[in-house]
Amino acid sequence: MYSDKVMDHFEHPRNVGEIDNASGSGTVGNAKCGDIMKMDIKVENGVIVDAKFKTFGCCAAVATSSMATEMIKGKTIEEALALTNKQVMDELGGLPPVKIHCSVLAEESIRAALEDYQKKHA
Amino acid sequence: MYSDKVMDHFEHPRNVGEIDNASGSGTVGNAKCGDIMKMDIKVENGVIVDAKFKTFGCCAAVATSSMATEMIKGKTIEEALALTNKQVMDELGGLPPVKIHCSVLAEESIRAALEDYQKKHA
Amino acid sequence: MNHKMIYLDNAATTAVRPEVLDAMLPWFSAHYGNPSSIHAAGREAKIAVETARKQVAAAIGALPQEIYFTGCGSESDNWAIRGLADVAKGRHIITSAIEHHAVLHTCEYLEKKGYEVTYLPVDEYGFVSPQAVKDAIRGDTILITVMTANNEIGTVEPIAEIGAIAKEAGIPFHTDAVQAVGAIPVDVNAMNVDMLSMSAHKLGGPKGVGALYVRKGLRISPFIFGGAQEHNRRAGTENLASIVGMGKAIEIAAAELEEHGKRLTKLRDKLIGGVLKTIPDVRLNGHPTQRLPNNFNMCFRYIEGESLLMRLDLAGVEGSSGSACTSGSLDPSHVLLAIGLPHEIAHGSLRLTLGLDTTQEDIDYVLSKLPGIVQVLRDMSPLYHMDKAKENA
Amino acid sequence: MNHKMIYLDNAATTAVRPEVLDAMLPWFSAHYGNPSSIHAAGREAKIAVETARKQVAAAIGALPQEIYFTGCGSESDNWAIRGLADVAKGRHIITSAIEHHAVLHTCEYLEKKGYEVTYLPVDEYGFVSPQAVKDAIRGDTILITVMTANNEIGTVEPIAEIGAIAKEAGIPFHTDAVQAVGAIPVDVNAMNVDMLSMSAHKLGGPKGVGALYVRKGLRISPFIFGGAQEHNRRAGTENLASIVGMGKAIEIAAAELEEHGKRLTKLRDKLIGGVLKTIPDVRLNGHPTQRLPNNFNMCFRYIEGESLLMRLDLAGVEGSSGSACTSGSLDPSHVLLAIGLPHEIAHGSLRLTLGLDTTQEDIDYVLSKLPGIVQVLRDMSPLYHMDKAKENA
Ligand SMILES: Cc1ncc(COP(=O)(O)O)c(C=O)c1O
Ligand SMILES: Cc1ncc(COP(=O)(O)O)c(C=O)c1O
Repeated sequence: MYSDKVMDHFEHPRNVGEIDNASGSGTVGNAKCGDIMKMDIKVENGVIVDAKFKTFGCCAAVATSSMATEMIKGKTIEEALALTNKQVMDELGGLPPVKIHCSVLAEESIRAALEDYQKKHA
Repeated sequence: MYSDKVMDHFEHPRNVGEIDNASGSGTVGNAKCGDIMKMDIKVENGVIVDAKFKTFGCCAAVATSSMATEMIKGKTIEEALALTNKQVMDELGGLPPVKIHCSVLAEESIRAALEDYQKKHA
Repeated sequence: MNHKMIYLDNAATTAVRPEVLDAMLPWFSAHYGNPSSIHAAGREAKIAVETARKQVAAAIGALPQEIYFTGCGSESDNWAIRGLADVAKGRHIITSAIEHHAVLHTCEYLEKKGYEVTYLPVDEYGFVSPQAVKDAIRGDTILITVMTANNEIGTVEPIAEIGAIAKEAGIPFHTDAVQAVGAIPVDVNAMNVDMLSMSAHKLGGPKGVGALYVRKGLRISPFIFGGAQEHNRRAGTENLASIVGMGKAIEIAAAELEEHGKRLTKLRDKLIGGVLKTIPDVRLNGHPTQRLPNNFNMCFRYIEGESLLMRLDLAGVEGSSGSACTSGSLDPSHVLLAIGLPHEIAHGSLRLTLGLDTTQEDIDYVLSKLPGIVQVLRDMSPLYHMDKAKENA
Repeated sequence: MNHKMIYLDNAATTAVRPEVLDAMLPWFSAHYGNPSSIHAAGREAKIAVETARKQVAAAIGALPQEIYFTGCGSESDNWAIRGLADVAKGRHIITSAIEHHAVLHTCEYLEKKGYEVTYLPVDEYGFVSPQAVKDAIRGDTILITVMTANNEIGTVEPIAEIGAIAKEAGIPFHTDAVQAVGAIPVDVNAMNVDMLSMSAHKLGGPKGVGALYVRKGLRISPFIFGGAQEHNRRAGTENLASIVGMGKAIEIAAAELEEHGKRLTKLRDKLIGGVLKTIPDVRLNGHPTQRLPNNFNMCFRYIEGESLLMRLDLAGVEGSSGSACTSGSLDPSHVLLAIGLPHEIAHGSLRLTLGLDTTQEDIDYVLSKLPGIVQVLRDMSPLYHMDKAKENA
């Protein structure tokens, strides 16, 4: 059902945690639906130098969070804003159809963190 | 489904055939329903000394015909008239419920032959 | 018994092929996960079910997602007809007089619920006329259901032509292909069918598992409500081992179809020819060539089918009959009556259906025994006596 | 994987017991007659089916002729409810909010057809109140259907009391005993039930075969129309080998019920006790003692069930969860919501259901692994973080 890459990111999620004094931070989803993602980013000179997440959710939610943090590190704000959940899924080798909705949260949480950053630095 | 005794009478039916110059003779059932029995009897001094049958019908019909001929041989007219299909069935070790209607023909054909005899000798 | 039994009742059910049983065995006690479970055991079970779905789809030219596993061929028939009726707007159904009871009794049930059903007659060979189907179509016709091949007399119906008519009229077309799949070429697109019923135990698979093909886009109600199995359309924990067996059996049957069909056709024709040559007062039921490769069905005048069967059984040959007494009902086979046989002749029918392991020797054996058995029964029959007396008069 | 898998999902499905598989094996390829055929092969198949029918009847205190074999537990549920509704005069049905989907979705279907259904609430343990059943009865109530034991939280319902109420009111009473038969004592007369659903694969038998008990004299419509199988009430060639397996499995399960139940209860309580002792923020679902001997169901706050399951799976333990994500739906288990859990807690449920081969060591292993896995997931959870921050504030 899940690809090896999904399972790898689920079993060994990259960048779990929080960033003290994060440049931007966003939480999306809600516990009622069974998925919450919190994303912290650290931005230096317009580039995302660190990203950490916490996720309450299923295997697909954890893996996409993990993969998404990996993908945005080193990207500029503009590049990161252009990241889609489709790209994250592709990078994970795909997800079962019923799980696609879980992957949307990764894109949304990054956007939320970036917006938070932009608001603070506007 | 059938008792050993039914199978024995089916496989080796007793008294198949016809009696030349029978004292009485009766045919019951009809081909449309899948069962016809013809019974010939020879009566001497009020006693059935021989009985022969021909049957178009299933295993149960053949076996009850065969058994019935055996049972009436040596009986008086009155005794033979008192024979029921239940007795024939019991003597055969029973029949499956869906086959009971087939056994009725044996009793009926004996009655028909006896009535024929009585008519001729009335 | 001093010799092996010769099983010639393969239209009733077949043995599970050894390769099929081998394929099934791991899925009972070793790998027994519920395909709906998300753990490893569940996931491997799911893959096994999906593999079988592909095998079934491939055998009839369908897509895997158009195949739904069921509990038997009868369930497939019931589901197709009632599932469609449940969501359709009109109330008229067209079928034939020689369908299997799974179709006929379902139609009769729907009649009680207010539907109208046209039971098309068949000709002396058992053919449904495509033109008659066309003429029966009304504005409120919701479904046409005609079997691919008849289970008693083996007649293969002109399904592609009926399918084309249904398609042109825009009416969903179901076919009961329980006897056809694995026996003759079946392709849902070539045949223009929208639903098609199958059953594993007729083609070397296990009993208790069937499938319904439902063309993509056709909406029917679920038949069994419950869990989300079978894309939410047929609830119940998947019949894992049996589904695996059905996939394997249909795959093998499809691969061997041509070779196997040729071999059986030869044996069948030898059997029919042999009986026609050696036994008088017989009649072949069904069409001489447009019939299932393994189907022999003849009537033996003056004798009753069950007696014939039982005597054959005692001689080591297992077959079946359309006589009333074999079914425990009062009337002989509705199929034999539909092709115009009088009751008394229909009672004397014998069906022998050949299988994978039927040999030349088996056929020779039957041909050596049958004339004697028929004669014994005829000698015992008052009808034979009366008729022959008339002839000689 | 460096150790064997520990299968704790026996409520989803069980392995076929070796003795059961042995009993089934002859009926696939060696003895494969159609029980409706009258030849020798058919007759021996018929006897095998009737033997199994007696075994099933004996296990629940019924008469053999009150047992009808079906294709699965879901079919039994669908048939009981729709078969009764089809012939009954009224239009009101009483059921509970925690039934299996095979019952609930069938009731919902009937609602669309104009029936009215009362879904009785349950208390925090999942108990249906007999008094509530009584109060819900109306003049047009045609059926009461309440499950014997719940498949998720294991709660055993007061069926005998509900049965007595139904009997007094003269309303047919159906119970879904799919999880109960073979696990706890079940007797149709002591429980006053008129119909009872079973499924073989929950008790050491094969998947794809079930049975419905229908009390003598109770009239319901057939569900699958066709041949005259199962006293004319359930068509379809009998699922021979599986029926034999079901008979054997239920016979063994009934014989071992007490001993087996005691052993499992001990293990279950050890597991529940161990978790309560070592992991904070957990909740036992269902009643502490009025539950199936093999059922563990707990919620782990702050974490989501599928993640928990997958981590357990990686650690070699196979279980299930009522989280939305495990079912592919958006809502967590209707049962957990019905006992009053908020969504976010219901998402974090874990069900472990013990089986025949579950050992003390298996339980110890789970207890050794679970705390660490829960902690990893909690450390990853934003909810845990927020709540703990609040607590410390
Ligand atoms: C309580 C209950 N009822 C019905 C069913 C359905 O049984 P089956 O999967 O055999 O259709 C199940 C199991 O899935 C169950 O646990
Ligand atoms: C033409 C046809 N349709 C339907 C069926 C029913 O199949 P099953 O016995 O698997 O329910 C059969 C066989 O019995 C059949 O021959």
